[in-house]
Amino acid sequence: MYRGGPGMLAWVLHRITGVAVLVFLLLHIVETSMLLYGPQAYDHALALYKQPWFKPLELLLVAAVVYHAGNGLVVLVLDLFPHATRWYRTLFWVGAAAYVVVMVPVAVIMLRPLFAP
Amino acid sequence: MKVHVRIKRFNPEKDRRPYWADYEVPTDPFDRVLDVLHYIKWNLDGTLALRRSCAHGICGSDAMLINGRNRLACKVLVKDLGNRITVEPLRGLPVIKDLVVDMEPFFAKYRHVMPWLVNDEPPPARERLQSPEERARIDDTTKCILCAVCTTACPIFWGNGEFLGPAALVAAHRFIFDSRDRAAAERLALLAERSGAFKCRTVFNCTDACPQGIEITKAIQELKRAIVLSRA
Amino acid sequence: MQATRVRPNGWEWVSWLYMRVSAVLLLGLVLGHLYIMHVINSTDTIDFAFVAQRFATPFWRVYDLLILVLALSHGLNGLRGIVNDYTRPGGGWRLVWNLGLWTVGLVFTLLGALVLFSFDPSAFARR
Amino acid sequence: MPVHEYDAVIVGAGGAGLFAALELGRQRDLRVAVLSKLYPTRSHTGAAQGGIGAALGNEEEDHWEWHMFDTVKGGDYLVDQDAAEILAREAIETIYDLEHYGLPFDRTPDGRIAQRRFGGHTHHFGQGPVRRACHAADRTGHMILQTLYQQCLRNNVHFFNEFQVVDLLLEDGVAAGVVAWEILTGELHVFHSRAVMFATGGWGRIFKVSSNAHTLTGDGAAICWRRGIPLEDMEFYQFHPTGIYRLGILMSEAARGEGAILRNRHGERFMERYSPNLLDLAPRDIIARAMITEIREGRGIDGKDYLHLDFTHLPRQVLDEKLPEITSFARTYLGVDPATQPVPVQPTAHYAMGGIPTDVWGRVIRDERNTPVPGLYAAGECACVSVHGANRLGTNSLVDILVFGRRAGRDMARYLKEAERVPVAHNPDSDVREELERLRNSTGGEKVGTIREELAACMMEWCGIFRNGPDLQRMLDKLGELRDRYARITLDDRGCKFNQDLLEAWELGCLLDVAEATVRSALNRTESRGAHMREDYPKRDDAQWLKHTLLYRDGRFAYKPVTITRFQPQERKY
Ligand SMILES: Cc1cc2nc3c(=O)[nH]c(=O)nc-3n(C[C@H](O)[C@H](O)[C@H](O)COP(=O)(O)OP(=O)(O)OC[C@H]3O[C@@H](n4cnc5c(N)ncnc54)[C@H](O)[C@@H]3O)c2cc1C
Ligand code: HEM
Ligand code: SF4
Ligand code: F3S
Ligand code: FES
Repeated sequence: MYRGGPGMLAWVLHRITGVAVLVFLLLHIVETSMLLYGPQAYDHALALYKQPWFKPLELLLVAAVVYHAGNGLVVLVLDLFPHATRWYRTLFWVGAAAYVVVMVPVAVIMLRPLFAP
Repeated sequence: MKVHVRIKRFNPEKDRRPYWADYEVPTDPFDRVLDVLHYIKWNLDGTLALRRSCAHGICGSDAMLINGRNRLACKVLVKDLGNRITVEPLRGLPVIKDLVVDMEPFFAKYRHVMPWLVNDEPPPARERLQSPEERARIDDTTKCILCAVCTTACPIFWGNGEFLGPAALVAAHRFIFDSRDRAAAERLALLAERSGAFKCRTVFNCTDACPQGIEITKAIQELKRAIVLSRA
Repeated sequence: MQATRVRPNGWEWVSWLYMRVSAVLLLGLVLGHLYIMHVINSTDTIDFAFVAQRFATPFWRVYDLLILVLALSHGLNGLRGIVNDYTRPGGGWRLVWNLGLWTVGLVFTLLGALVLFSFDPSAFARR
Repeated sequence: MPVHEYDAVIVGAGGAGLFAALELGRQRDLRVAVLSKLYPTRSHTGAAQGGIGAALGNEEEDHWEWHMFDTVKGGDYLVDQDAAEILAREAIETIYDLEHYGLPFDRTPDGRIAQRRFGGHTHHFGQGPVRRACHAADRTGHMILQTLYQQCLRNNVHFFNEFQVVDLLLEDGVAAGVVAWEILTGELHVFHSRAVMFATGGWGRIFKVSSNAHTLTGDGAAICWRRGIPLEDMEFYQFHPTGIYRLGILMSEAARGEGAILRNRHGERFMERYSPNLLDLAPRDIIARAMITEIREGRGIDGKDYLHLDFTHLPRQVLDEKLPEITSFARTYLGVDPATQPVPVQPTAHYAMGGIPTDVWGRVIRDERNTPVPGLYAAGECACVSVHGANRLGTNSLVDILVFGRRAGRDMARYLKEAERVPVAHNPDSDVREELERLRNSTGGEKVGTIREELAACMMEWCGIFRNGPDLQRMLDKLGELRDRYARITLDDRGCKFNQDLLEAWELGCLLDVAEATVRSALNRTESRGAHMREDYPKRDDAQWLKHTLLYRDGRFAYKPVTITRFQPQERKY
C-alpha cells in the first residue's frame, strides 16, 4: 500500500462515488422509463425502492452524491485558484466537517421511517 | 538501537519474482536510512543493489518506497520511522534489481517537454535582464532534482505509464514561466495532449512527497490554467 | 536525443473544462433534486401519481431533461477519463470502452428524452 | 563486445564534461558521446551551493585583475598565473554564456545577476571583501548542472548513462578511446574515438569525513595514472572548514558570506585572532587550520572535536531566501534550527587541487616539458591546470570547470578538424577484463567495505589537515598493507547485472591509487604551503618548492616550474 495523504483518499472516493452514481443514474433512467408503460408497471418498479432494506442504500446514494458534489467543489476551487493548493489539507478537513454537518441531519431524516412505529 | 528492516529483493539472474528479505541492523537514531542500507550492503549481504551518490538529498539517486511513502533514503532518519523499516523499489517503473528501477521511461518524459531554454534572439553582450519578481515566478520549479519521487507516487502514473507525470510537468513549468523563454506555446501544446497536464487529478501525492518541497500540484494547476486561457 | 514531436491533440482541455462547467450546473440541479425527492419527500411517498402531477408543469420536465443530459454526459465523460487512465492508447480495450460509452450515452439520452417528451399521464387516466 | 564509433568521448557528466560536450555538440557535424557512471543530473556539481566567482561588478566595483590576484594569493603562489588570468577574464563571458543558456541566477533589483561575498575574494588586491560570487540561492551548482544538461539534450549530444569507464586506450601515445562497463548488464563496451576527455570529478572519499559523494572515487585520475600519465600536485587537498559534525555535509561558505560566524566553546569569534582583516571569510586552509588549533587547545565545544557555526543573529528571511538548502540540511540531519541554535561543524574533506596535468586548453600533458598527449583532454576537479595552486578559493571550482571545460571543448573541436582516427589494438578490453575477473573470483575473505573504511579513517588521521613525516610514512605502510588485503577480497555478488559489489571493489582500487599519490607527494614536499601543512616543515620554502610536483605511477617525481606573470610571491596574510 502507498500511504497517500488526504488528497489520495479524496480522489479515490471521488472516483468511486462518481462511477457509483453513474451506475445508479443508468438504473434510474431505466426505472423512470417504466412511466411509458403505465402506472402499474411504474409502481411495480418503484416497489423495489419501498423495501425497508433499500433505505440504507438510498442513504448511501445520497451520501455518495453529496460527497462527490462536495469534493467536486473543492476540485473547482483548486482549479480556479492554483494558490489554494497550499491549503489543500485545510480545505480537505473543512470539507470533511461540512460533510458531517450536512449528512447527519439528512441521515436522520431519511432513516426515520425505518424506526417509525 | 536495533531496527528490523524488510527489503523487497529481486535479482533478475536468480529470482523469478520479488521476495521479502529481513535484516536486523544496529543503528543510531540520527542514522539515515541510506546508512542502514549501506550497513546491510557492506556487512550482511553485498549483493544488495541500490543507487546513491551524494548522501544528502541533492542528487536524487536514492528515491525508494520507504514505509509506504516515496522518499530519498538519505533524507529520512531512522528516528522518524521507528524500529520497523520497510523498503521497496519505486512503483510504476520496471525493476532492474532490488531497489534499482529503470529510469529511462522517466527521463524520456522529461525530454519530451523540451526542458531547455529556447530564445533564439541574439543575446545582449551582458546578461538578459530579468527582474527579481520574474525570477521568483520560477524559483520553486527550478529546484527539481529529477529524483522521480513525485511521478512514481502518482496513482495516475501507476495506472497509466503514458502520463507525462508531475516531474515532467514541473520541468515544463520551469521554462514556460521563465520570462526569457520563447517556446511556451509549443510546450503548452504538448501538455494539452491526452497524456499531459489534464491527466492530473489533483491527488497531491507528488506534492506531499517531493523532497525539495516543490509545490508541484500548484505548478500543474497553473499549467492547466495557462493551457485553457491560451485556447479559450 | 530530442523527443519526437507528437502533433498535439487539442481536445483534452475541452473535456476538462466541460467537466467543470457541467459540475457547476449539476451542483444546483442534482442537490435540489435529491433534496426534493429523497429528503423532503421519500421513495415511500413517490408513485405514478406523484410523478404525473410533477410533470404537469413544463418546468420540471426541463429541469429533469437538463439533469439527464448533464449528468449523463458528465458521468460518461468522467468514466471515459477513468478508462483512459487504465487502458493503453490505440489499444483494443480503449476502443471497445469508448464505443460502449458512446452507445450507452446515446441510448440512455434517447430513452430519457423519450420519457420526458412523450409521457402523457392522461393516456393512462381512465384505465 | 560492442564497439561504438565517435569523434569525441567525454567521461563524466558534471559541469566540466557537459560544457565541453555542449561546445562540441553545437558543431552539429561531430558525433559526441558523454559516458557517465551516474545519470548526468546526479553528478556532484549539483551539490555545489554557494556561488561562482566572476568580476561582473554588478553589485560593486570589481575587476578581473582583482579576481586573478585573489586566486593567485589564495593558492599560495603555486598558481600558474597565465591560467589564473584566463580563469578570471573568461569567468565573465562564461557566466553570460550560461545566463543565455538559461541559468536562473538570482537577480539584483535592476535585473542583473546578483552577487555575494565569499572567502578570500577581495577588492583592490586584498583590501576587503567584495561581492563577486554569482548565485542562485544556495543551489548554484544544481542550476549549472541542470542548465548544461538541458542544453546538451537540445544540442545533439549522445548520453551513455550508468556506463563506468574503466580504461583509457592510448595507441602509441595517442588517445584512441575508452573501455566502459555498462553497469546494467555487466558488459564491457569499447568506445573508439579520435579524442577523449576526462571530467570525472574529485576523490574526497579517500577521507572519512567528506563533503563528497560516495561515487567520487578518483576513477579518471587513477585510470590516467595507470596509463603512464603523471599526477600533478596531489599533496594539495582542501578541507572545507564547515562540514556538519560527523556527517561532513557541507555548510557552504555562502553561510559566512551572508554573515554567519564561527565560535569556540567560549562563544568567542576566534577568527579575529587568525585573520584580523577577513575574519570568517579568510581562505579555507587558514580557517580549517585555525579550527583544528582551537580544538587541539581544548576550545572545541564541550572540549570535543567540533565548533559552532552561528547564524542566530541573522534575520530568518536571510536563512529562508539566501540559504534555504543548508538551513534544511541542519534541520533534517541534526534537528537543529539555525535561526535559533548554532550548528556543530568540523572541517570536512572537500576538494582536490591536484590531478591530471593539463595546459590551458585542457590538453593532458605527460611531462615537465608540457608535452601534450594528442587527443587526450581533462578538465574539472580531476584535472590540474593549475589555477588553484596550493589552495582553492571558494567559487573558483565552478569557474574552473566551466572556463576550462568550455576551452577543452573548443580545443577538441579544433583538434578534430585534422586528427586521424587511430586504430585500436586487437583486444582493447583484455586488461580490464582480466582485472575484473580477478576481483570477481578472488577468495581471500577480505571485505571491500572494511578496507575502504580503514583507508578513509587512516587518511584522515595521518594525511589530513596537519601532516608530518612519521605519520605520512605510517600511512604509506598502511597503504601497502591495504593493497595486500585488496588482493585477497571476496565478493558476495558474482553476477553480471547491476553488480555494485564488483563496482565498489573496482572503485576501491582507484581510491587506493589516488590515496597513494596523495601520500607520496605529501611526504615528498618538505614545506608548508596552502592546504599542505607539514608540522615538521611549518614554513613556505619558495627557494626549493615554488614548483609543481609530477608523480608517476612507478614512484618517479618530476617538477614543473610555476608560471609567474603579474604577481610576485609574497607572504600570505589576511
Ligand atoms: C558540497 C559541495 C559544495 C561545493 N560548493 C562549491 C561552490 O559553491 N563553488 C565552487 O566553485 N565549487 C564548489 N564545490 C566544488 C565543485 O562543485 C566541484 O569541484 C565541481 O563541481 C566538480 O565538477 P566536475 O565536472 O569536475 O565533476 P563532477 O560534477 O563531480 O562530475 C563527475 C562526473 O564524472 C562521472 N564519473 C566519475 N567517474 C566515472 C567513471 N569511472 N566512468 C564514467 N563516469 C564517471 C560522474 O558520473 C559524474 O558525472 C563544491 C563541492 C561540494 C562537494
Ligand atoms: C452534483 C454535482 C457534481 C459535481 C459538483 C461534480 C463534480 C465533478 C468534478 C469537478 C469532476 C472532475 C474531477 C477531476 O477531474 O478530478 C467530476 C468527475 C466525475 N464525476 Fe462528477 N460531479 C457532480 C455530479 C456527478 C454525477 C451526477 C455523476 C454521475 C453520473 C458524476 C460522475 C462523475 C465521474 C464518473 C467523474 C470522473 C471521476 C474521475 O475521473 O475520477 N458526477 N465530477
Ligand atoms: S518535482 Fe520533486 S519529487 Fe519530483 S522529481 Fe523533482 S524533486 Fe523529485
Ligand atoms: S500525484 Fe498525480 S494526480 Fe496530480 S497532483 Fe500529483 S500529479
Ligand atoms: S544519495 Fe543523493 S539524493 Fe540521496
